[in-house]
Amino acid sequence: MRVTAREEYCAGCRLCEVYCAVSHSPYPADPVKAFRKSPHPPISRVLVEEQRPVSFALQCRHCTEAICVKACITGAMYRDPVTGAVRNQEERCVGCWTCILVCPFGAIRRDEQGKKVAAKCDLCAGAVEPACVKHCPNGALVVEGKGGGLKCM
Amino acid sequence: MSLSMATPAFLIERNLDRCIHCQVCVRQCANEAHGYDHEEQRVYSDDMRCVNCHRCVVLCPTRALSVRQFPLEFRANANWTAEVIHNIYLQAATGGILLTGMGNDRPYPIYWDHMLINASQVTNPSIDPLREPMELKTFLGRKPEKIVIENGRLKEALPPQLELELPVMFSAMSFGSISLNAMKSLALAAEAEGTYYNTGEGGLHKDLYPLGHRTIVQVASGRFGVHPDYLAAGAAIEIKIGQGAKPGIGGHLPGEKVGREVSETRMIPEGTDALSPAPHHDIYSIEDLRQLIYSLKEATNYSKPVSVKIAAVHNVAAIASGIARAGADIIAIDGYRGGTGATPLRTRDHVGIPIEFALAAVDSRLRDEGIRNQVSLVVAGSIRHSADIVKAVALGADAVYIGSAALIALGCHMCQKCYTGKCNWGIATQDPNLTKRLNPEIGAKRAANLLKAWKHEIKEMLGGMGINALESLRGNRLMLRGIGLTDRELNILGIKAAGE
Amino acid sequence: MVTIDSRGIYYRDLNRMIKQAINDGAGEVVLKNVNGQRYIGDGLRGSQRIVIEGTPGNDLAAYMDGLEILVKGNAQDGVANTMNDGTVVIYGDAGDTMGYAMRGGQVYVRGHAGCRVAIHMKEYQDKVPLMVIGGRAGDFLGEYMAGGILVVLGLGLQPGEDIVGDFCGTGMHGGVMYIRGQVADYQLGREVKLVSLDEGDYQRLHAIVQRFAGYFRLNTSRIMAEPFHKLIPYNKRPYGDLYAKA
Amino acid sequence: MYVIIGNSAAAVGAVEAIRRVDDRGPITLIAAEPYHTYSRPLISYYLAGKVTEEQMAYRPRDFYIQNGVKTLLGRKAEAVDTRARRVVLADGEGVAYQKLLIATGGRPFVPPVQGLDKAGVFTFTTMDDVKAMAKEATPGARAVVIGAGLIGLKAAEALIRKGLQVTVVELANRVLSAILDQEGAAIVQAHLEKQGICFLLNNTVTQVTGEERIKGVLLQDGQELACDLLVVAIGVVPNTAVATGTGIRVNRGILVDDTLCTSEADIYAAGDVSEGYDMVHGTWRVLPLLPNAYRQGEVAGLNMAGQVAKFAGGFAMNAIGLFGLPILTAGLAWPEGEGYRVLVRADEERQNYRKVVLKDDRVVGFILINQVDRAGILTSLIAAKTDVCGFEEGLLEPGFGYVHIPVELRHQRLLQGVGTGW
Amino acid sequence: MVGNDGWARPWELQGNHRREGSKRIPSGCAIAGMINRKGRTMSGVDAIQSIALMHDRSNGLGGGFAAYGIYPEFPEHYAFHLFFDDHKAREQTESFLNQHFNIELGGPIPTRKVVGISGAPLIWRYFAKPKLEQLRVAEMKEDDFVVNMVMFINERLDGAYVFSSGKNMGAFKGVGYPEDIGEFYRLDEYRGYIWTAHGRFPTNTPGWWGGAHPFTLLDLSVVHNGEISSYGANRRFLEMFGYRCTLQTDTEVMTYIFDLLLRRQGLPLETAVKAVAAPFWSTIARMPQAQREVLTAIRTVYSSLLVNGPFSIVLGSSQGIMALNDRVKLRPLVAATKGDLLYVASEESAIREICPKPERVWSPRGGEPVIGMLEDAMPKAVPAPPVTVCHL
Repeated sequence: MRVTAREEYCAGCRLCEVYCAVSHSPYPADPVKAFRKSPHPPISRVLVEEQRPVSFALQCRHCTEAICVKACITGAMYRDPVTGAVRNQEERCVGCWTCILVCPFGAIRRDEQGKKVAAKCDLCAGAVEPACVKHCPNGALVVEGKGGGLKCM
Repeated sequence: MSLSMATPAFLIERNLDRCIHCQVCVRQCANEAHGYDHEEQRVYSDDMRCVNCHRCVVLCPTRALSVRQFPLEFRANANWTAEVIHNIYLQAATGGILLTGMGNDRPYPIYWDHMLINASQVTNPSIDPLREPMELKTFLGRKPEKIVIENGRLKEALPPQLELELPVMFSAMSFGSISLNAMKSLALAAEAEGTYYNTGEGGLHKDLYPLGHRTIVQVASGRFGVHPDYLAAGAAIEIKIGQGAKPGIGGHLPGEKVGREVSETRMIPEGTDALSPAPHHDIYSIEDLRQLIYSLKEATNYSKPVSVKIAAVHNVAAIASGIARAGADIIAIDGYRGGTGATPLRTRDHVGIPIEFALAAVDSRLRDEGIRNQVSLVVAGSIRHSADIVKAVALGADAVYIGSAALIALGCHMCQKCYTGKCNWGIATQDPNLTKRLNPEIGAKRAANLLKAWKHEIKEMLGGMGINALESLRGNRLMLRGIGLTDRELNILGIKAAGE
Repeated sequence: MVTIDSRGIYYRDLNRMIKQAINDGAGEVVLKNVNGQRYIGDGLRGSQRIVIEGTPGNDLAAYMDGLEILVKGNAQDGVANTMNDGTVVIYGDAGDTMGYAMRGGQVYVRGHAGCRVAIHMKEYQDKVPLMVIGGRAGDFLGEYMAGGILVVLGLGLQPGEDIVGDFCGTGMHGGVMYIRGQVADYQLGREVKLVSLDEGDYQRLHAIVQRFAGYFRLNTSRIMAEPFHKLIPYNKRPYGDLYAKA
Repeated sequence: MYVIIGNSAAAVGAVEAIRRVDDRGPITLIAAEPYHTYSRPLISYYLAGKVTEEQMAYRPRDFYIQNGVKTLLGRKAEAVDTRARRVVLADGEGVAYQKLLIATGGRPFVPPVQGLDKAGVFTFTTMDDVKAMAKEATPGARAVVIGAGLIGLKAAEALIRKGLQVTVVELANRVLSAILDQEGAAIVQAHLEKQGICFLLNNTVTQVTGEERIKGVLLQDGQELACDLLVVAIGVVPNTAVATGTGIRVNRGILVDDTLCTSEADIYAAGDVSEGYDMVHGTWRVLPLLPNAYRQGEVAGLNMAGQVAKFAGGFAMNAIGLFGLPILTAGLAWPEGEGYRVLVRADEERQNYRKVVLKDDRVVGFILINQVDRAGILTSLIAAKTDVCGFEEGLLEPGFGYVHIPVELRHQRLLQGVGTGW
Repeated sequence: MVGNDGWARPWELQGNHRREGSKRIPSGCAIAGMINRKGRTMSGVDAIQSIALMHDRSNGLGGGFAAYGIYPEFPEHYAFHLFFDDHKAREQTESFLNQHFNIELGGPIPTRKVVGISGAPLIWRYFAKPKLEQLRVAEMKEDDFVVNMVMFINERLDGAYVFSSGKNMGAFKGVGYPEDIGEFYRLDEYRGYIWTAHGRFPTNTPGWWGGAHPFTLLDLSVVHNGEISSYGANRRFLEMFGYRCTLQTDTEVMTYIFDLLLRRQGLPLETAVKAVAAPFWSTIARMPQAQREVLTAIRTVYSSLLVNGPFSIVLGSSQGIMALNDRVKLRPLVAATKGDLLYVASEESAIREICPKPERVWSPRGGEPVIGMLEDAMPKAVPAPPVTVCHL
């Protein structure tokens, strides 16, 4: 499973980023608090690329043969055998950025606001629909392939 | 001129307690009414640029925004209103024609709202449309005077007809005035709900050829995109003579809207103005219209109904009669509230007549002359909801065209700035940054939902009248009563007053 | 080749016969005794030839896409209306509104043409319509013209007779006119200007006139010996400043 | 019966691969170090106190149990008896194998310098190394690090963080000479100097002074530095000892084919001990990097378990952060010879450095300093040998991303995968 | 009118569409005209054939002809052609006519049964001269007197309508395709030196014969194609001169304009044409001063007679014909000559149908009249002073 952008419908509003950040903040239901109460604005795991008029959101492809998992020096990065989601155990991550170096999609972000960790899409673990998909005003993000992700390498 | 008399029309209110400076508003405002101050790390607004399209308000994740009329007032003056004064300032500064978009917004009476629909009580039964059959199917096209059956077969096949599952079609809106995604939304919705959409005079985009059977292709004075494949692709051909929002004048699609796709579809070079002359230069009289109608029939081997669309003007009844006699199979009449992408303000607001009167007059005239059955009558010009449709059909329409209502379903917020090409809802624009804001799958769903909802409502109202087939309502003016109308208006509408 | 004596045949029947002949594989259809039958060639596509002897009716070759039509006589109004491609050759005069919204193909008229000719003629990609009028043209020539090439040769003018009428090129915003002779300023629309031809123009024109002369057995160099003027629009946005911009 | 010698990334890769295919076949894992598999690169983090020993586990504690692996930890494999198909341990015990993987990694290269046997001299590759060093790295102590490579600088960073005075001695003319060019190295060096590290370039230690314990070092240029602690971090060499005396062919590392099989049937080698195919250089060579080690181990494991898998090659790549300054590099970053084009955007003041090396319109290497986001896209362009004609100028954008890549290629990659064939 | 549901249907009560005049009816058309300038007569067959070729320009709701020189036996009598709804109307009208005219001969106009022609009224004609004492009482010139009588009948006598009132000429018209109308009136049996013809495409069906073209007044006849946008301005100006535009058709207005300018004000035809199809001010500005002053005077004095909007007309009179387009030529018009013959028509093919090899064929410019006068036609009569038309 992964979230795919249909760039022809991406309005470039970046609400996906806003809601991704909110849902990964301590106040996942309250955007105002999420942004105003945290010492740092929460970091989004979705990244909207834009070069007008093209724009699209990009997040982890949840590769089946995820190079980030293979390359991770600490073993923090792993692929959930049940959901297929590639996730980062942030408590084990040391922020060495090897995953940044190898992810062919550039889908992993550096979160340096607290402890340095690699921040990436976790498909809003447990949610029926990831926050970015749910809040995209134009259906430009879709959940695809309940079975697995891409073979990235 | 260094001094500008311009003042903001709208005031953007930002609740700073709720604003998270996420810049969604900044990114979404094509008019640049919102900006981000990197030094201060906060968003700000420029009221002057706001057109009140609500895009920012709707998308703001924290509901921090609101827009209202700018509170600046002139000394109270019922005659020299602020609008009049501002328009003079603008014309004094530019020397230009005032433009606007969408339909007439003046407070003229809305006659739909002065008609009431009948319902059955006791003496004849109402019908429950949820359980019982309720037919809305409508055929548009010329009907022969009579049918001849030989050996159990029709001697002559019925002339070509459009088959509608409900008496509503999407009216002509060109690719150019609206985006391809808007076009696709309507085309897909028409396909889903069994009705038709109309190319306007913008040609038929290649992506829409597969939906040709749901397309009414228009031939207008600019003849944009008109070629044999185009004519062959449509289910019907509509000759556009006039439009309710701008009766008697042509249209200019500015060159900046003629990008690659529009250029390909209209078959004109990129960046050229697409000028639609006020008249068809081959039609200066009614027999010329006949000549054009038949040239189109000849070119398509008499396989498609030909519609003629006119604006509702003073002698609309006589004109309609002439059109029927000129060989048109469908007459579409667009009332003075009809919308448009761009029109001179004064023309929009002061030319034409209400569709309610035009419809009543035309239907009566055609019946008087015994030719009502030869031609189908489609009315347009601010059909807002299903009750308007029921009233239109009762007055005599076969079907209605909806334009503004369809666009509102797609997200239009009626800011009337279509002509700027900066439609923040991706509808009336060709800016690729904006057109992609309208996902045609969503658009199609919404437009189809609107039709579905109206279909249910029409059925409910029909059931209430004890009618289970739309044709029994058509021209059935007994089902209408007027309220708050003068005798003369009642006469023109051909209906009795409530209580009579 | 199929020959049809058109005398007294209603246009609808005549056109059906023409279409039938073409469907049956005729490469050339000769219509004799045509007088006033409308819509000949309308919407037809292909590379066939129709030869018309007589005076065809209005809207000849409308929406046509590829055929060649030769008119051995005068043509009436509406020739090549919204024509997409093909060739129309008229050995006599042509009426009003010829080439309205014509998008491609070629029209050659040996004689004069009426009013409102080449209105809204337009070009698109490889389609560049060409119209050559041997004699004079009436008022509103090339009104709203958006593309294509229009040549007026002024052959056989009476002394003092104007080669084009008034309001020539009104609203023109694309394409080019080549006029063999003088056009007074007052005859021009406000959106166009007269300029000199360059070498490229003459080469282009020579080829066009040669084709024209070929159809009518005329002498190219004699036609080319007279000076031409070139009419072009000031810009492709003639009415850009008409509206108030906030 | 699978036997794996080694307990690092390649070994883990092999275990995970074998278990994907064969969930029963007994696996025995032999390692000289007595520890559960841990992440070697984390030793500098450990030294700096950023991670605990517990957090250094490369896989969860129960990893081998869950995967049904019998571990022989702290037991050094001494030799391989290829005829008898068994591994001989240092204690004489033999472990029979049907498929054997040699994943013994590298060992620190120690130059022939007098006095390196004194106390206070360390190498910096193993848990034991760092544990020993941690005991002696006390605030205020003077440390000398030989080698301004990845290991040396990480050690230096950790020592600074622990409050030591650190001098780095480097034979080359710049820091990180294996991965950085002059310009990039200058930025890094300046950054490190700001944190208090002293550099002595074009220089090296010729002698260690002191008695039992180190007192100082003598440098090539004659200088003498007093020091309490010396870290030898010149590099690592393949730890091929176990192959000695077998028929397994060894160059610098163990030679393998693209299935990671050595010259001996059923014996595989992976990771730093072997020579892998460098797709940028087009040669086989040692690629001492963790990602490569894992992937080689994985390929070896698959082949051992009966699948046919091939290692398409790798190339040098490094991610290193020094006092918050990230440096990401890959491939050929300072090419020599004809046919290369170098694109550079530098802003020394902001410590931003971006360099992309092209050959035949393909990216063959890059250096990113500070603005390193989305470096993996560049890495993947190297791996996929993508023709970058048409979007070259985007490569230097700090925000270089898919939006700069032509739409067809973008869609192909985002929707169908990158298909680098690594 | 009451529906069978028992209540009035007001929209059916609003006006009598059966007769023109209650509503303005725009119409499009085909026109044709021909003259032998030597005054030699032609059979009506040519006119029928010519207009018949343009069948598709009309819609079967009107056709008509005007023919000059058809009553050589009554050259000095007014030939009144009338439609009667019934004999009561006829009797009433005849008694009115007898009161004011000496009727030489009267009777039904001969017709034949034609498929496609139905609902014909009673169609009679009378050859008559005004009674001299009546002229004296009215203090009127003869032609004004006749005009007044015609207008009185048309406006006041129910069920009667004079559709032709000239000398040695006549209009023949009705509801149907023109070729059928010609057949109906047996025009093959008439010979005239001028014929004009009309096929009508009205934008509704009055079903009333009087609405067909030509519209005539005395010997002036007009067939017309197009729609006049200036109708309201033209009409209100004419009404100041006593004209009653009872039919509300463009043709009627056009006829009155020429009647006013030519007969009553005695302007030369060329001048009248400049009033109706006035040159643009920009064109006038380029003229020599004297001419500029004349044109400026015409355009300012007769500004309300500028006929705006597309039209082409053929004006017939006993002296000749004049065909004219609006000043920007929005309606088709083709002219041709052969020997003494001048032809005009909406389409060239309509001319070629009866004159396959004309010597000259041309398309007149907008506002440029095509005039064909009898060779021996006298210059137009001396202008008569304006008269007051008595209100009947």
